[in-house]
Amino acid sequence: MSRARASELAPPNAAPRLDLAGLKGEFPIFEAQGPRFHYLDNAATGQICRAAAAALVDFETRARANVKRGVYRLADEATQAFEEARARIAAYLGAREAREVVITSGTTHALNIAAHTLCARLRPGDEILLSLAEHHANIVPWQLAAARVGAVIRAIPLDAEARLDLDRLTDLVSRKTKVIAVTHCSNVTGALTDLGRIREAAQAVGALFVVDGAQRAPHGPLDVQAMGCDLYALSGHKLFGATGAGALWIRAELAEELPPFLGGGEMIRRVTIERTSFAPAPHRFEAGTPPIGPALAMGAAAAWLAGLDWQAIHAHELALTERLLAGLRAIRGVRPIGPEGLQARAPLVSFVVEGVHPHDVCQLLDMRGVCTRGGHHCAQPLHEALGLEASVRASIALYNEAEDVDALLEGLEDVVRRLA
Amino acid sequence: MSRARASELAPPNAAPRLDLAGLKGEFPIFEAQGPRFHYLDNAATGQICRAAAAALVDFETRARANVKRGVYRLADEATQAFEEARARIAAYLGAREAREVVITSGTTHALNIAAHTLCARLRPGDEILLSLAEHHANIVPWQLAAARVGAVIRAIPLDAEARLDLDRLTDLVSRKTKVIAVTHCSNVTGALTDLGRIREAAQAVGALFVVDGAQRAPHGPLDVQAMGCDLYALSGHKLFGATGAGALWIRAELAEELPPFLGGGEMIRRVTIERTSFAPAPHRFEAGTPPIGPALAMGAAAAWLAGLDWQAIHAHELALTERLLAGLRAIRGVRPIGPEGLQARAPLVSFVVEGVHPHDVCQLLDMRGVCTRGGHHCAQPLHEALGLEASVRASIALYNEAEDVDALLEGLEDVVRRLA
Amino acid sequence: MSAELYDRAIVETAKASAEAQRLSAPDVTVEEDNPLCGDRIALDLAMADGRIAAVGHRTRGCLLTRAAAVVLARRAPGADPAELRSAIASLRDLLEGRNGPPAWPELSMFEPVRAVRSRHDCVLLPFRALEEALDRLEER
Amino acid sequence: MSAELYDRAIVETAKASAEAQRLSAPDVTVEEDNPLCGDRIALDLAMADGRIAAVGHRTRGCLLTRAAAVVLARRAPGADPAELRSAIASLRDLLEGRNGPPAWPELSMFEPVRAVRSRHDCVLLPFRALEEALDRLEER
Ligand SMILES: Cc1ncc(COP(=O)(O)O)c(C=O)c1O
Ligand SMILES: Cc1ncc(COP(=O)(O)O)c(C=O)c1O
Repeated sequence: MSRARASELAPPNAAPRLDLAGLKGEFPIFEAQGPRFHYLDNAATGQICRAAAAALVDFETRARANVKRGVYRLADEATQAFEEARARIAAYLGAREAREVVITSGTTHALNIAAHTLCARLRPGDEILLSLAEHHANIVPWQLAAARVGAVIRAIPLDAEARLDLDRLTDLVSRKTKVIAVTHCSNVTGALTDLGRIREAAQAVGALFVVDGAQRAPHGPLDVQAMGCDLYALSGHKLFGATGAGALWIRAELAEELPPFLGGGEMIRRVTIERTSFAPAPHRFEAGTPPIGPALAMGAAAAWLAGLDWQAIHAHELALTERLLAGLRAIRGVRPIGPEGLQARAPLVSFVVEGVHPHDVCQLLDMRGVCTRGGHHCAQPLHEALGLEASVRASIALYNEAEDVDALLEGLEDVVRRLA
Repeated sequence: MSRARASELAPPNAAPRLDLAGLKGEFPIFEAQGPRFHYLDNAATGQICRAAAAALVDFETRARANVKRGVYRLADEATQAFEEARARIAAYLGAREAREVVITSGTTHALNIAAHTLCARLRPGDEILLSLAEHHANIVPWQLAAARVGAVIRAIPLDAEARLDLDRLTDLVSRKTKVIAVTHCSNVTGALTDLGRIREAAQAVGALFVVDGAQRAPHGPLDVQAMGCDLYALSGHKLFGATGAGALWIRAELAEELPPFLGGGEMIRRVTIERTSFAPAPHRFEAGTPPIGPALAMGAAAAWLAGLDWQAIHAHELALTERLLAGLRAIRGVRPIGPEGLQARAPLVSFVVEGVHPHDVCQLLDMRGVCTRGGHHCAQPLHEALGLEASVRASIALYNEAEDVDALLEGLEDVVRRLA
Repeated sequence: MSAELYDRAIVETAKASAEAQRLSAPDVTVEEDNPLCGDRIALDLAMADGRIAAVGHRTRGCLLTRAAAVVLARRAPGADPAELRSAIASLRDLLEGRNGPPAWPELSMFEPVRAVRSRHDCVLLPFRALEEALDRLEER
Repeated sequence: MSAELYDRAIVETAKASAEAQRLSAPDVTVEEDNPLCGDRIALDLAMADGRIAAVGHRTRGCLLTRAAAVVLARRAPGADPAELRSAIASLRDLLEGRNGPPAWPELSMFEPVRAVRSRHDCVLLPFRALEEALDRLEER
């Protein structure tokens, strides 16, 4: 039986003690959805934590005012809360200063800012280096921006485990390389990128280094300074905040030199019909009324997350991943893709079921309350590189339990029995 | 006394009966903030209505899943709810089809899409016609996009009442004019634009017609078809929804021809590192995870608003505006700007207090729980045209009462006494 | 509902899609994909005397898409464009829960899909291809 | 807090800004604006023997900005750059609620502003201009 085997692999003592029931109690959805709810689609969106929900509801229903300009008490408090949220995100990211954090509507918006503002400085023939493991959010904005300036996009290929093949960096990186933009964690394979090697390659040629942190951010506080990147993007809804907000960290020295992206209120210094001058960063990149409630939720989530025992959570997440991987391998016709082991991976596994379409797998799993995602996960180049059209993904968050994994595995056995 | 005079001007029978207490009860903030809370900053952000708050909280805390791709029940329901929100916005706008509505993060984002996608088709020397009454959100995106293609921006000047001087249209509109983008309602003067005349001018030369509806939308359902515009932008947070969402209506025939703006997930058909093809509208314009909760809130607000008695609300809002205008004129040193009367105006009045800085006015009004906004209101060209640097704005919504206006007027008398 | 969705009828019908053939000399060929999931059908029609003489297809997709393609390929031969258009409309009605029974009885197997909106497009994909093929024939 | 914010001291001090003059031969002139509200100061400094010999300014702004400019213009003459920098720091501390009394007693009138974060920049505007002026003098 797959379950038995998986639990042998994750002995109870491997992880520091984690109060899982308490942790799960911090996420209102589990009470609402009841016990037969096995949410394993965390890479698409995480569930909101109580701290974030409280910040959101409080602001939207009890204390709403627009930010940045009002002087009455409510507006002043809203502005302070918004700046506090910025500071909390900055702290979670290990940023030196709060003003390095731009509030966006999500990772996609953040990466569009990055692509647009960095490409504004490129010349025809300059190169942007991505990877085949990127989410479309870290491909399409670069294509659109590169096309405008005549820059060329290249991509780091994948190795046998579907990781970025960093041995190819020496061929791929040259003086022409002006930007390297890669994911910190693949949303399909869970592979974590060795950012240190890329930073070295970027620094050697003076390229700017952009990291898509959407999938890494929910797995513990970060240290952008140690990473040595120049921009870092993340989404609030994947970080157990609300939908509607995200952030882009831009190294302070760099931010001051970059042109704005969206135009509108709050990002200007002076506007005439002929000409506009722009406010300093981060405001320059925050046009219009920001997603205030969602930003406060993201800040509250980050602050709450920062106080957790990440050693224990990390062990817990990896134990579940091990259980999942072992269980998948034990089912005939099921094939996990991506890294084999637990080294340098987030708790996220995609797989194919021989002869069964991913959507049919997901639909049948849903019968058991198991929520997974089937499709290309907005990563068509990665799937193409693996010779696949689509896959099924199970992604784990801090609140998942062994029962969630087991429900998935039992469901898969049923799928194989019925359809394969 | 200003109050007495103002109430004479608004006889109790002028308006159809409106259950104001009931209406106010639909907005949770008033319970939270208590009686000494006179919120007159509705043009900056409206307060959330119960229907919107319920939709937001329900989704975020009890039923969250990402939209557009998942097949499990929760994801399917989220997608249905999101599409229902789109349909509700479409209905509020009088759009022919739900797919004409693009969900954005706000009016600013919507107008940036509009500017980018329309300017992609322009050639050097082509003209974009704005007006001096525009919010920066309807100026700066056009400047940025026009600069890329070498298009020229012109602006309709203001008449003596600070309305768009439409007699100048004949000089300003020519075969070179490819886009006319104007506000439906000035966020400084409350003046409503005569869209019919502009539509005629646009149609005569085949220009596309964009309307910034941010300030008009909160004052009752719309009919974009009758207006004859091609694109219409609005913000959910001003429409008594949540912060973080807005919408851009694009006429169906037009939407299919336009290039995308932001790149990312959900807006593509096929992505390779070399080349991407895009999904049909509205998805083409919706890159990444949308602000799902805020969009549901906006949809719920629109549906709730659509069921109200707008004849009664309109009369109520205008009676308050009349009371406000009369009261302001009765205070020495206070000068309202913009249209004199109630014709073609939204319930919004800006004014200056001779010799007193707007921020000082607002700060002193805050002592009495009166929330107003001081500054250029993101409309520097309008202020410049009026020879002002800044003004104080009081903006009324359906839930405001005579007491709110009176508290403002009493506070102003005090301001004048102390500082003028 | 997911349980019924994979009842024997759909599973068995879908399996038959493996044997589907393309036509060697079609009058019209349409390739249609589902932009949200990448599933794809190539549909061939051969005409004779204003009716469908033969249908060929290659379908890559989920069980629902494949079962729908198989039903279409079985039922279309012999029908004229008007009959086909009314079959398409009746399938749409079935998914939306409108009107009476579908034009072809086998389409009833898709009734459980009604509740799962995100899968409507799976069932409709072959029929969208058919619609496009009929449009092209008409344009000639 | 708003009430105290407009106590007599601030109002009276601000009024004096109307009489402010620009210098005819400054050693340095800085124009600084508050991007969020458009308020603006033009600040002139004349130096003698490493100390401020005279201060001129034209300030367009709210009462807080104008009162701050007046205090600065009264207190700066005779001070050396180090004293001025510590006055600026003490004003920042006062607004943040840190440390002891401010370097210049008059700065205490801005204590009620502490609670209204959005107005800190109003008080600081003339001092940011001063800081910039000192930076420029040093760069020479
Ligand atoms: C006329 C007008 N247009 C555009 C906007 C921008 O709206 P948002 O800040 O919600 O993007 C506003 C809001 O202040 C406005 O009043
Ligand atoms: C690696 C990665 N990058 C970017 C994104 C886009 O995030 P969002 O949809 O929140 O903008 C995602 C989310 O799916 C992701 O997994």
